[in-house]
Amino acid sequence: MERYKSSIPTCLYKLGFIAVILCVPYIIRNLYYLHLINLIGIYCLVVIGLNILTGYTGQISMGQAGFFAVGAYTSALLMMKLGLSFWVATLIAAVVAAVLGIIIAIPALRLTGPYLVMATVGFGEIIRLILVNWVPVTRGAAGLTAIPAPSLFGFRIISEKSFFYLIYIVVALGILIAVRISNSKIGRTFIAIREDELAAKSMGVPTNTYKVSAFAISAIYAGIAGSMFGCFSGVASPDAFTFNDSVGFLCMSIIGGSRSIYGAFIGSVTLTFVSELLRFMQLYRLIIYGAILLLTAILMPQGLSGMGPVFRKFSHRWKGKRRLHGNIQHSQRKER
Amino acid sequence: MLELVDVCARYNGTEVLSGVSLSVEPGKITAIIGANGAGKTTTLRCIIGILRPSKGKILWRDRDLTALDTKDIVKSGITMVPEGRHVFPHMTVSENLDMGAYLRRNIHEIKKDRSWVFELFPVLKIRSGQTAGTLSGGEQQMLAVGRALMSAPDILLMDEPSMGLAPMLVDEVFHVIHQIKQTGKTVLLVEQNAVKALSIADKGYVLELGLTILSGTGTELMNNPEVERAYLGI
Amino acid sequence: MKGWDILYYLVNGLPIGAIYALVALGYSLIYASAGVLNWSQGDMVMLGAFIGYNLHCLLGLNFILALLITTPAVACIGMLVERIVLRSLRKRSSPPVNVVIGTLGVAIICRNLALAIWGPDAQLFRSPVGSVPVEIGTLRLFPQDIFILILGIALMILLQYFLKYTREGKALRAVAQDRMAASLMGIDVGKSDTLAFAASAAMGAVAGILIAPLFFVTFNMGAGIGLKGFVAAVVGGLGNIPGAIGGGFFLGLIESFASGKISSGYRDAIAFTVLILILWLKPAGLFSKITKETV
Amino acid sequence: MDRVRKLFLLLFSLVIGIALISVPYSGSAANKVLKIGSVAPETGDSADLGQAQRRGIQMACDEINEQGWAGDWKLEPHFEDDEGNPTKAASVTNKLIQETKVPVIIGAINSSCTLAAMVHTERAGIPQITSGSTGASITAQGNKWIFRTAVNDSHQAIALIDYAINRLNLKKVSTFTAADDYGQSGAVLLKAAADKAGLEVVVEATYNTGDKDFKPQLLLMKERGTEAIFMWGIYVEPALIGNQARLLGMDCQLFAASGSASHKLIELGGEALQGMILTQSFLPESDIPRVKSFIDNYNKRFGEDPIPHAAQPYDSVYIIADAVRRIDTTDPVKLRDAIANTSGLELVTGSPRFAANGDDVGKRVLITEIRGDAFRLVEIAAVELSD
Amino acid sequence: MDHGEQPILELRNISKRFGGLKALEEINISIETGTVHGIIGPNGAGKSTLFNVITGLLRPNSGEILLKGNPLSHIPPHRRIPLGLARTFQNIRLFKNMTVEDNVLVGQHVHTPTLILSIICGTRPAIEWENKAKESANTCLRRVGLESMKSQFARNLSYGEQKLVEFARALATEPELILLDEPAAGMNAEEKAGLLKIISKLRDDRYTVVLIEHDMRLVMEICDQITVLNHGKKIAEGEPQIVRNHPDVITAYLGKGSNAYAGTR
Repeated sequence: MERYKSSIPTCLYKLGFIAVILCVPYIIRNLYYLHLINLIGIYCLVVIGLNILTGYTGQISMGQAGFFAVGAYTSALLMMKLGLSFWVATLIAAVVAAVLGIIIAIPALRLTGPYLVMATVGFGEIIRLILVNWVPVTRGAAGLTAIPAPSLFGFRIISEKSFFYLIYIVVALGILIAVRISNSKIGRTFIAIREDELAAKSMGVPTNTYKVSAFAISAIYAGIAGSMFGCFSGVASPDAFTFNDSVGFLCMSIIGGSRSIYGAFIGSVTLTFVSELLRFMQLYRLIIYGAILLLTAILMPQGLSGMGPVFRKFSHRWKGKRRLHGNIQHSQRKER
Repeated sequence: MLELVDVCARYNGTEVLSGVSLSVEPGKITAIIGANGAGKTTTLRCIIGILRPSKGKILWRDRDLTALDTKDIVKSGITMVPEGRHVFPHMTVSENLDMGAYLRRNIHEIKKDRSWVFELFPVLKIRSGQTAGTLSGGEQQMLAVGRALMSAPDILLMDEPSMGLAPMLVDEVFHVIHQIKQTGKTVLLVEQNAVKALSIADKGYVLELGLTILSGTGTELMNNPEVERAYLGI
Repeated sequence: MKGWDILYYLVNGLPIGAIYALVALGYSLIYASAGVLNWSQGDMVMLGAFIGYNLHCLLGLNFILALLITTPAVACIGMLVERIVLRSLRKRSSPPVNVVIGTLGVAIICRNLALAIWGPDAQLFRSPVGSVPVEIGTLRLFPQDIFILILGIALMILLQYFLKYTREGKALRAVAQDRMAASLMGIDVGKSDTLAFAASAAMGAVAGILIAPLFFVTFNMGAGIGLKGFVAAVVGGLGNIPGAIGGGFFLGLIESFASGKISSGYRDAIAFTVLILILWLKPAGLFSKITKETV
Repeated sequence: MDRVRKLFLLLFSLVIGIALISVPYSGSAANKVLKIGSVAPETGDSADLGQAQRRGIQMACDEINEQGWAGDWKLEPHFEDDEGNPTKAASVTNKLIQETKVPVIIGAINSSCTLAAMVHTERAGIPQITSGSTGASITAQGNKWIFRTAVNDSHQAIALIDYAINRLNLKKVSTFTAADDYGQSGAVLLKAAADKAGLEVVVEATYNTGDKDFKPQLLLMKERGTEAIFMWGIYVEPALIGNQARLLGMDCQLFAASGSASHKLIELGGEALQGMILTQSFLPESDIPRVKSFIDNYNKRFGEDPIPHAAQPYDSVYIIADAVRRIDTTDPVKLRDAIANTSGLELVTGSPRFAANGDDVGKRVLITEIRGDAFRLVEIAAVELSD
Repeated sequence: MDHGEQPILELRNISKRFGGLKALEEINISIETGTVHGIIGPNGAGKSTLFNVITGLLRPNSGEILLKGNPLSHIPPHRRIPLGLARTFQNIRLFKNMTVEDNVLVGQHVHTPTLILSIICGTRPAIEWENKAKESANTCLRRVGLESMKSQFARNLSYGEQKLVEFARALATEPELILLDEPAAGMNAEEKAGLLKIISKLRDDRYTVVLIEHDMRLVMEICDQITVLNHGKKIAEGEPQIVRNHPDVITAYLGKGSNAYAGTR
């Protein structure tokens, strides 16, 4: 981002954008929407991590809720049992999640495609079952209650509005770091591994180290998000970290466009709002929801964030500039 | 009987064929030779419909094949023995042969052809219960040819049948090709091994960089120094 | 009792293993032919159970007749999924994960459609073979379990027969082994995909009807069993037919032993741990040979 | 250029999102309308319970409106689906409070969902009645906005254990409980009650909801010579457990709590469950007119017998209506106090009275037995219902 | 050990079997620094296998590989890159959904430190290293004449251009020895001429190039030494003129003359 020579209009865009973000809690007085927006922020963090893992490095994870849960439970337990502050607890939660990420990454190193999917699904389920059954620590299915609110300089973050600032500062940081990573050598190497692991290896890339790091990074994002989620909702129970939630994260990632950091935000906004907007349909809500998933998967192979070029192409067409890009069109039929 | 008119094809965005013309006469062996990367295999892929030509016509009994699907092309009497054999590794030899006869319904005829194939390749008969993956390279090549013959094709396209085979087996393969021809089948043969190919071919075409640069009878070409040049870059 | 113990868990794990195997076969068959994961496989089980319930329990149709009607009906749904979802995705050359999301969409639609039609309650599907156990020594075998095993294994044999001896079945196998060569044989590979989806859905439907008396029939029964079937298929080696069967029984047995011998609460966790460890040692599944990528 | 476009896209999606959800809500403008929010899992794994709650609430509201039971007040139920997911439960609770502007909420059913929802009702100062969650932690937090009309599990556990000791003379028993909030709290309560009464618990097994094969656990119980199995969970698994126990040749006494009490249990369990003992708070075959008319109406309307998860929300609506009738306002604070002071109501599941922590201590605990295709009353438990 | 110029790469008795198939049999090759060495042979001769053995993607069944006198056998593939070994692939293995520049930057991987904290904080060292890497990537691209294409996606380039990008990517690893697997395949005459120029420029700069190629004209023109493989065995070695006229080579390429069927025609 630094290397990018900001011209004045871009600067204005950025400032304006930040200003709009800062004003959101004042524009949206309805706490329900603010609540959703906060949730979106938390989801966004998880999905950013997932995008780095799935979109960039090409390792599909259907167990992201596991890391999310680990983050939530670790920090909540640390805060409740040891009286640690939110910030320290979050840090430790991130570390614990990262360690778990590395542990699951080791068997995952040798796995690809459906085999990796199975391993990650298994991981998520194992975590959930531990949460349900390890009653003395996790308090079982009912979960942890009365998770303390974070406080900053004596100011307790408890209202939706204050959570908004907490969450979105973290989200902004998360996006910033993710964008920096993705624009750096590390991000490049991740993509190289996704595109052709063998070629990357032949360029001297220690692919295993990078694959493990991708897992760790995604786990850290999910862990931090989980920690905030625990405080934000005040309760943490295994019901909030099921396989369906993992799948939900993956859907957000795919629908937003897993190969873009901003796609994470677009995806979490879209799916959260779609599922809330459909509430008036009552029982038929999920049918429509399923149909939307299906159609998005079919119609937008690159997710919503991949739609940019398509829009541009259309606008070019409207402008009569039918300038087709070099070699996009060659179709290779039936290549085995 | 089969005629290619100025066929061009692109693969991965690059023009691989930039004007291949040739004609195959019934009952004869026609060989396409040329160095690696000359576009021999691509030519066959175009004929069988795995690749769609970007330009040109492929006429088979006055019918244009360029718009047809592979399965319809196969139905119309063309079969290909693919490069690298591509036998079904987990199927037995006899199942592989059955797959060759997939489009045929007449059990009696199939039976007849099967025993003919076994006659042609006695080793397949011995191995008929074995899975194809356990066969040696030469045996797999025999199987691939036998499988193609099971579809009772009017024309057999063969892509590098000698590739990766020990010299002794190469001789055997060419012997078989010659035998096939003698049963009245038409063969279009793509080979790197120019001398071998030309020695049994009635007619040959030399491809270089996606273009047919030479044609003639087998002996003509064999004695043509241009062929050596095309291969060895002298 | 001790010696019988092991035998008991063995016997207990087999019927459920057979069901897992049936579902796993569905995943494997589709993966072999079309190279994709069909995440709606579990909901085919649910649809099978519900349609069977409707025919057998509500309309009072004979069990066999209900089975014979249900199976093709669900097979048609499977075909529809292939035609609508897979073909469209293929046309746009979407990444494989989009197939997962797309078929997941189908699963969600099926599940909630079933909820809207049949309601949230569990429905009773009476076992067609009664419930008087057969006693062998101290072992007690349950007629429905035996029925599941027999019908399940019969179906597996039928599938093997179909794949081995019928023209279409052989074509399906050929496509699975070498798509290009299969098309050279004149096989319509697209049709073979459709067939694979239909056969998979049909097997799911039979599994659904078979477990209905044990599981009852609920709109969300597909989720759990679909996941288990997927796991079984992966552990056996996706695309590997004997592997899927082996994986199914293996999973059934692990579950039986884990819940009896270690902890019922952690049963699935134990099963998953074992399976992840297996994948670590054999990344392409228990029953397949490792093939290394070459340049 | 790319970055600008992305930022723009971001902004754009945000604006669209806000615009879409800011569609003005058209609430009914009539005066004297009492909106009641309902949070329950109408889809998802416990959809049966959620839909039962919906039916119970809908029926109660219709009855009250028809009969003018709440004076001029018209009841208007608003149903939201939490899918059994606490995150969704929090969202919809927020939606009900912020957008629908309900002064009171009934829900949720899964304890985890109720706990998540409570955070928001407490923050907004809205009374919440849970008629489905039995988790101990719900009323143990000092949250004064929560009330519980679900049966008190502790009383049920004590009643069941007492019955096992005093009437059946059992010595060795096993517990077999669901690994969910309901089952886990039941397991603890059963164990505590058994220990206190000196009953030996030989096996404490659990199962995950959705499990179908319980034979391994049952076999262990058989091995240890258990004389009775105490189950705690929704009706599906106990029906299966009963069946499988019989198939294994175990003829031990079966016990279960009100969570399993549904006609579906008898239907699914069939012969195997004859003689099973359950605690309940109301009995479909009851002679009490209030109960009888509820069951008749429910049956007429929905074509099935009500389960506790329908009856308790039904009662909850009456409790709310009664409170509003008394204070003639929907001010949440006053409403809360009015609910807390409920007394003298004769409802389907008893005569509600709320303890300081919000638990309903006015519930009946009936000990019933499955005989034929119905529950028969055996006795009314003499459990000490303390405040 | 001869004390003259040590060969940069030395293969000693390399054998590689796949099951029963002998892909390489007792191969001895020694490659001098600063030369262009061609490896030719008909399809299936074992040329690509040889490359895979050298780069470590395949482990030889027997034999030894020495790079600048140091044995390579137990060094994993990705660790061989810093030692000065780079390669291209027969079937282009570019990172198709990355820009040309990024592709080449991945080649720089081992020569830039991974400063995680600096990257996250966006501090100077990371930016400087990035700029430095970009600069040398551009140098590599300039070498192959593709600097103007650097912001294109690799997948949108023509086949020949993609080959060149792969070449540039290999150059970016700052190798001393470059293995090119059929660099000219799929190139048109013009591109081939360009390729020739690039390779000879590299030779002038004291790079060592080993190439597998089917285009004989190109091989004959550029190579200092040629090794001919057939059926996994070395059948000839030497300067182009010698190899070209070697009878075994001609037989290997054109096939053995056999008139077995001439009479029956």
